[in-house]
Amino acid sequence: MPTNPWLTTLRTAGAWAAALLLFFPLGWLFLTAFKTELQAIAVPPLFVFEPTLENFGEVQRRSDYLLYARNSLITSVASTVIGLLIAAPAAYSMAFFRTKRTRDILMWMLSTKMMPAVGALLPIYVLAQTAGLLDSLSALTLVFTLSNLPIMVWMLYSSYKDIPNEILEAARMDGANLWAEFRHVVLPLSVGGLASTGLLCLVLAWNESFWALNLTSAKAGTLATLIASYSSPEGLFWAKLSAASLMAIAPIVVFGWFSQKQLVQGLTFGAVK
Amino acid sequence: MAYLQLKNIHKRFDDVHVIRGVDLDIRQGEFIVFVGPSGCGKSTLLRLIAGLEHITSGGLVLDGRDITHMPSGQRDLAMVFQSYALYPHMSVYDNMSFALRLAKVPKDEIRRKVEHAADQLRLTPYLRRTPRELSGGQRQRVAIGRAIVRAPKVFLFDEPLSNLDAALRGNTRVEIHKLHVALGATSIYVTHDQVEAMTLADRVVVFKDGLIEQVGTPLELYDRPANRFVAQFIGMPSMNLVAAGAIPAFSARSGGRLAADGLLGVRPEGLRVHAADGAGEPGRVDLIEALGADTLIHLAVGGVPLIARQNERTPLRVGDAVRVELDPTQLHLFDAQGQAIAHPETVS
Amino acid sequence: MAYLQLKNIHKRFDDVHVIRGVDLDIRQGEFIVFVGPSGCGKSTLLRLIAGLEHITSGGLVLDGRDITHMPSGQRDLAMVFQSYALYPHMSVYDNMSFALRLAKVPKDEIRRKVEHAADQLRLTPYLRRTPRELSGGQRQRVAIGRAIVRAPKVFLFDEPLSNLDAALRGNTRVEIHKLHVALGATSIYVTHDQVEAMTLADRVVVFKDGLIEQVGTPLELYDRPANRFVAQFIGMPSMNLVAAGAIPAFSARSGGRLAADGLLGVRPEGLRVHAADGAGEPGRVDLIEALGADTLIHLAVGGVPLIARQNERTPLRVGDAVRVELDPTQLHLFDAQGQAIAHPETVS
Amino acid sequence: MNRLLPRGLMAPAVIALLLWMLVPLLMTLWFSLVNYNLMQPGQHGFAGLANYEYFITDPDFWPAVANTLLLIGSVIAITVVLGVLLALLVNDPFPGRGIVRVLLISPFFVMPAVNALLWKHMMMNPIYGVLANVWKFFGLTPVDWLTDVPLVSVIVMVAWQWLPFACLIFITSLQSLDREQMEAARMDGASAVQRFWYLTLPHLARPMAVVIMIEMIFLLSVFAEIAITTAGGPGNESTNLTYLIFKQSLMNFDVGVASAGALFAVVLANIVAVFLIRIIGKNLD
Amino acid sequence: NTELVIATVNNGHMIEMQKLGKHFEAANPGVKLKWVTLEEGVLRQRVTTDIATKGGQFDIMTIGLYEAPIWSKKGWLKPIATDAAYDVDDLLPAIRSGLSHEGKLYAAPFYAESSMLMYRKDLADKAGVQMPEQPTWAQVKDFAAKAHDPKAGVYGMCLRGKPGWGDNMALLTTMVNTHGGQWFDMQWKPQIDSKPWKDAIGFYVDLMKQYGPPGASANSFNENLALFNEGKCAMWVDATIAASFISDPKQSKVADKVAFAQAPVATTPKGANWLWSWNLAIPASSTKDAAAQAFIKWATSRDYINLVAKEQGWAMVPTGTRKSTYANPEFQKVAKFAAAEKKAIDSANPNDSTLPKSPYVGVQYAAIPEFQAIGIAVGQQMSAALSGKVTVEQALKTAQTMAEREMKKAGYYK
Ligand SMILES: Nc1ncnc2c1ncn2[C@@H]1O[C@H](COP(=O)(O)OP(=O)(O)OP(=O)(O)O)[C@@H](O)[C@H]1O
Ligand SMILES: Nc1ncnc2c1ncn2[C@@H]1O[C@H](COP(=O)(O)OP(=O)(O)OP(=O)(O)O)[C@@H](O)[C@H]1O
Ligand SMILES: [Mg+2]
Ligand SMILES: [Mg+2]
Repeated sequence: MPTNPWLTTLRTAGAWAAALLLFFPLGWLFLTAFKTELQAIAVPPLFVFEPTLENFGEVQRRSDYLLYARNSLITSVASTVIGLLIAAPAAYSMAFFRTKRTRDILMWMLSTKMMPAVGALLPIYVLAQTAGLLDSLSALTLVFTLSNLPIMVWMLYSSYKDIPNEILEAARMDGANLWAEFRHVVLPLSVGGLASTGLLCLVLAWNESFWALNLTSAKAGTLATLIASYSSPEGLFWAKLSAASLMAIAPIVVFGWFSQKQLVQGLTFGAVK
Repeated sequence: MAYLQLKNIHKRFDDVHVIRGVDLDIRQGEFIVFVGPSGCGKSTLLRLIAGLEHITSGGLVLDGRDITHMPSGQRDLAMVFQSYALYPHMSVYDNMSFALRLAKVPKDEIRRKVEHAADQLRLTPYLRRTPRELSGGQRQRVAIGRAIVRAPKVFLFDEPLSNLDAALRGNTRVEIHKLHVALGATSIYVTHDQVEAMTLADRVVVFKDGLIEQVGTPLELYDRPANRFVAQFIGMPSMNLVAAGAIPAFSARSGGRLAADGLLGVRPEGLRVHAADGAGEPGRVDLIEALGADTLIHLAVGGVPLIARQNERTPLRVGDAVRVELDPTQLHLFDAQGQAIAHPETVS
Repeated sequence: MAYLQLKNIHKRFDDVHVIRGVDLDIRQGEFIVFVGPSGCGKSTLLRLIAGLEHITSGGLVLDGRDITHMPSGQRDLAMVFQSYALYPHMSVYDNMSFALRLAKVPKDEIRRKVEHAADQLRLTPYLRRTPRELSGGQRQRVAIGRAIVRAPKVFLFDEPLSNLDAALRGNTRVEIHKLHVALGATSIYVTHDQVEAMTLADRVVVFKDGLIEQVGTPLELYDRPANRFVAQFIGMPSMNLVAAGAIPAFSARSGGRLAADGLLGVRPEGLRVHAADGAGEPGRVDLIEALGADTLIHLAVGGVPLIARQNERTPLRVGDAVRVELDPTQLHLFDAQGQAIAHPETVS
Repeated sequence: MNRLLPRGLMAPAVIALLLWMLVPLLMTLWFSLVNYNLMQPGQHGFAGLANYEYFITDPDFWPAVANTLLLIGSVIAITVVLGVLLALLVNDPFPGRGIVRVLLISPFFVMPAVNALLWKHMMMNPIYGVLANVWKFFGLTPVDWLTDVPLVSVIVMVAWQWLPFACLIFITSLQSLDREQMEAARMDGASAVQRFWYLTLPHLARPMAVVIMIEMIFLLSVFAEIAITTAGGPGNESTNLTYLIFKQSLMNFDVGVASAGALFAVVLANIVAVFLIRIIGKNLD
Repeated sequence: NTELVIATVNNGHMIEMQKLGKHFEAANPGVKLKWVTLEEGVLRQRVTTDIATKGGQFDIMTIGLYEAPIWSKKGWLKPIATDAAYDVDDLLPAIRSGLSHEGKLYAAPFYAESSMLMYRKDLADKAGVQMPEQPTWAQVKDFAAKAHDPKAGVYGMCLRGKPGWGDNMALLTTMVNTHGGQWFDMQWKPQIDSKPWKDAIGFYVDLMKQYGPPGASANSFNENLALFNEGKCAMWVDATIAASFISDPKQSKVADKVAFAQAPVATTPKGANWLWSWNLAIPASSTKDAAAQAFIKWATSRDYINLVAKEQGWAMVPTGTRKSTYANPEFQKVAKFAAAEKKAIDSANPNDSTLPKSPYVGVQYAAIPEFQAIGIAVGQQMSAALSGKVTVEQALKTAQTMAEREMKKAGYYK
């Protein structure tokens, strides 16, 4: 397409400006994490300063970062994997054995996400307590799985819809049973959808804070709960908070950067073809 | 004896009656072509045979076994889909060997069979590629190869060439023909394409609205169409049909056997076009299509549009007045219901 | 005088030289068809004319105006795309009127023009539908309709029929022809299809590798191909080409004008096949394709594969020994470089 | 094909979600009908509809409903409009497009709590916040964001987080925009703006529906951003339904009233859902 | 092997305790400490949910002076078994009585605080103001007017504005108290629309609008601390604990320029300064009573204070709990706010903090379960008034209605 070079330059500048603007708060968080508390609240704000690692040291001294990180990792990965295991067959069934109710079921599943978590806290808390699952990774994993399940089913459903029916029929004629059909045809063909679904759910689980705060105490806390102990009501804490926040989000942000291509390709929710 | 038997097959989708009672006996090694207008149920019937849809009523017998309710994987049929339906994530080799692997055929044997088929189809250099790295024609051959390696009892083809461009289509058609001759496998082939039907088929089945109109060899259908529908459906350009009396001079050639409400049919090559001072009925040239080897002349004779075909170039121009003569040995006659009552004698 | 002039047009994509100097004069009202093998630059040239790509060097003059650097919206051309490129969310009416609405044509006039075009194309019942509710042939007509209403100076078609099935293609081709006759609009038409090229074109331009090989009327190209490439490219099945000396009896018919490293060409209808005890060279039947009105006989003569075409049925069977005779009035001769040195005399 | 099979495959997900929804729902229903304050255990008298009455007559109730809708509406509007513009901006290749894309989507990976703390302390603080200093740099009086325009502040934070999501989906969708359609429009004489208006926008209608739906689900339960920054205030200016329920249940420890509120939210959500099914349901096939 | 799960607030003193926990572990082999450190609001919500549902997630909870009497009355806490070595009598009496129920101690104070006035000596000198030991609010306003200089980045008065019963309402209640007001009369009728409230809140809003920093309605302890440390406040009335931060040169730009006075008074000195303590308690459901008792005694003992002093210096010890701390000369030497703090704490009496007689316990709160809801609701109205969204009258009227609604619902009257 013929384009005006001026326009291209303008567009490039605009895109970079927008990106930097949107990224600025995060970048600022990054800078603040390396300041002292006094520098953090300096007026006017400091862009150039002598970076210190003291805040990170303090975070590590105060709380067992690795424990929280491990819990975050376990719960988000486990909930994603389990979720995919439950969601994949359901999505498969909806995509390839359509009935009149398929659409209603899908919408119903989504609507289960609309109940405010706060409203369900007490029932879930009491249930978890009865089951002896308070402060356990399993309870947290279960809750993450269930709350992400509707999104997973929906995304997988739409990625399965992209697989031409004829390919499945060909496999059936080749003598494939249900498992072989799923294993050898559906699964490899929906890898992209599976990956982006997994990525999104990983991010959502990693960033979940309400359940993580309320269902855990000493053992199963995730990085989201770590943050809750850094906005101190007494004393200056901006730099320490930034350091803790940075440590809490760094893994998932970096992971997100690397997987953004995958996300761009997969995050279509069946709307874009 | 029939190898594959279709016994009074019916298919309904909810309230639509798509296949309305089809009986057909297919002999072993036969190449059967299904033709018919779009939506007449060709694909549906093929899918019923394949076991991809439930048969509403009726029966299917293959090689003496009743397969009416057997899952398609066990029927021992192979299908070549219009879109090829290759497994996009597998190499050509894996595509071709998939069914054998599922059937737990020993590795050596798989290799032998696949390589043999690849050889036959000139696919050997591409065995490691995935379908997206192949051209349309090559993909098409892989789809056929996938069917061949299984050595199924019957091959099913659903418009396998319709996604290819004209030139490739011609070549692949010839290849399919040669392959059929080489393998001698029973085949059912659905197509829209006249030339494919004429050149590939041992017998052609003409469908209309979920019912069989006529079954016969290509030239039987060409020369002795059972009714008006088949007459117009087979042959390109279509047979000219003239209502009795519309061109009295033509009707007169029927030897009095044409009813007053009957139809007279003549293929384009049965018409001769002469200059305005020649013999025949006066007419006018509407359009000339010179194809090189032959020429199609679109005419209007007494208001009736006709197409004549001749093997020479024509000096005529659009709008020229001409005379059109009928070859009396090429006449088809139909009654008021469209059933054929007479055909020309033809060398065959 | 030329209405649309292409002056030494070049196009490079980065380092690929796709169009390598094309000169062409098109008269007003002419129907020009571009043919050539895939990737030879037909679409690119069309897009250059349309203004969808920048011309690397050279000039375009339309109706006396230099349009080389004019944005495509102002060139007053209309294009029919292979994929139709209809606006999926607009009704047929809105699709057809889009350009006029942009040009702020009064509502009444838009309505009149669209309804007139819809009438011509038999689209009136579908004006309220969106493209997805139409069949392939109807979409195709909408794409043409969208071009017609604008009454542009030149129509550009890029393989407009290639997404249609064979039968529909035949009909639509005739319609396009009639439309061209009715409107008399200058048109450039890209196609892969022989029949389209032969029947639609006033002149055919044959491309190869970004260069024009030959320009001429369809029958000129058929009868007097300038070189071996055009000879084989035009005509279906292709012209038989036999190296000098491969079948000595044939070479002998050239009257001594065939060089030792030249080629002898004969179209399938220039070969006569006789029973084994007739005249001509001995050969063997490889394949017979009976198309009803005519028959293609694939032969091997002294190891050289040939295709003969005849207008009668044949009693021959595959494998039969035959004799093949050459019609000496139908000979084409090419030199070692593939340039034509002699053509048959043909009535035209 | 066996008819039980599809149901069998669907069963685990359906049953799990059914339990996940029904058990808390029934318990919530029960709680909403009794007097239940965590600070007064053991006093579970039947309350009838008193809890509902109490929740709905809470002076914060209608403002909370209004704020909820306002929050959802404006965040969606902002993310959709800016998302489309940004997606258009990065759609064609330019130097550094990969990096720009990475920068653009980063906010999406940030935890809501960090998002709130970051904006509250480092961006919006009227004295040492970055924005205040930008204002001062231009000689303006710094805006006291969280006090003067609390809801707007929350909207900014939430929109900052969700903009990348919208952007991602639009980028994906633009890639599938048919090139020939664009060219046809160019030949029809459409300017860039006209092409955007008549072709690109309609093409984006479906992804927009998706963005709206997903965001609606998540925005309905925006919580951390409010709890951490404005605590719903000043007054009730930034209290949304979720925060109101939170106040009832976890700050007042009145489970009965909170349950009534939660059920009300479920009703509201389902009204929204029905509306959503209308606009997006047909896009699911 | 016993694991003690301790829920605690993320204050400096508690974080220090967390670090020093290894000493306890060393002295008590077989006991492991697990810390759950949370921000104040979240902590309160977590421990309340847990103790009310008998969740049993925590063996030791950090609770406030507000919760202690309510919870011990309900039997949710185990009494602290003190021994001679612990020396209960060393605890400051105001604190001890607040934590006891029927003569038994139900929570051990870890550190306590009152409120006082902190101001910039240099600015006072410049303005020629001599701050009395216990100024009146009118005097304070006077000084604020003189020191207020926004162009130079100095604001006359920093006060809490962020809504919350532990945030703005803590300060405002003391202001109301000293204006002669109260939360409830003896019939439990809310008094928020009474004259003392109008006087106090009107004064507060007026003062802050004229001489407060921008964004005051979102400020609480921390925000004000940051402002003060940056040198942006001439005065600040807040928790005594702040004194140690603002006089720490590592944190504060004005460490050497601060001075302290008692919280300002108006019509009565009663209830003019608050009393708060963070305490350790054992939920009734705990199964690890012995270890928990041992830990609490260790953490709130005199020895612990000495341990902190040894490790961090006397300036860093948790204060407000023991007479012995204030008696310590070393402490007196480093803590120039010590005297003021002790005086403030001693003068606060949760059982008698209002001019008219009140049915409730608590200086800056009323120790009844309904108070949280009321405090939050009223706090919101006050912040709205401060930000100018509503008038003081309107805010008080709405607050009164909401409080009545809550009390009615709780069944105090029909
Ligand atoms: N799954 C289905 N549900 C309902 N109707 C169907 C279904 N599949 C096919 N049909 C209908 O059955 C009829 C026959 O369809 P079929 O595909 O067999 O036609 P066809 O002869 O193959 O046509 P074409 O030449 O266009 O491929 C059509 O009217 C079609 O609409
Ligand atoms: N945008 C482009 N960038 C680089 N090369 C291009 C581009 N467009 C076309 N080409 C190259 O230019 C050559 C001519 O392409 P073009 O599409 O014009 O061929 P064509 O004759 O239309 O072929 P077909 O019959 O397959 O449509 C091809 O080799 C193609 O790869
Ligand atoms: Mg079909
Ligand atoms: Mg092309």
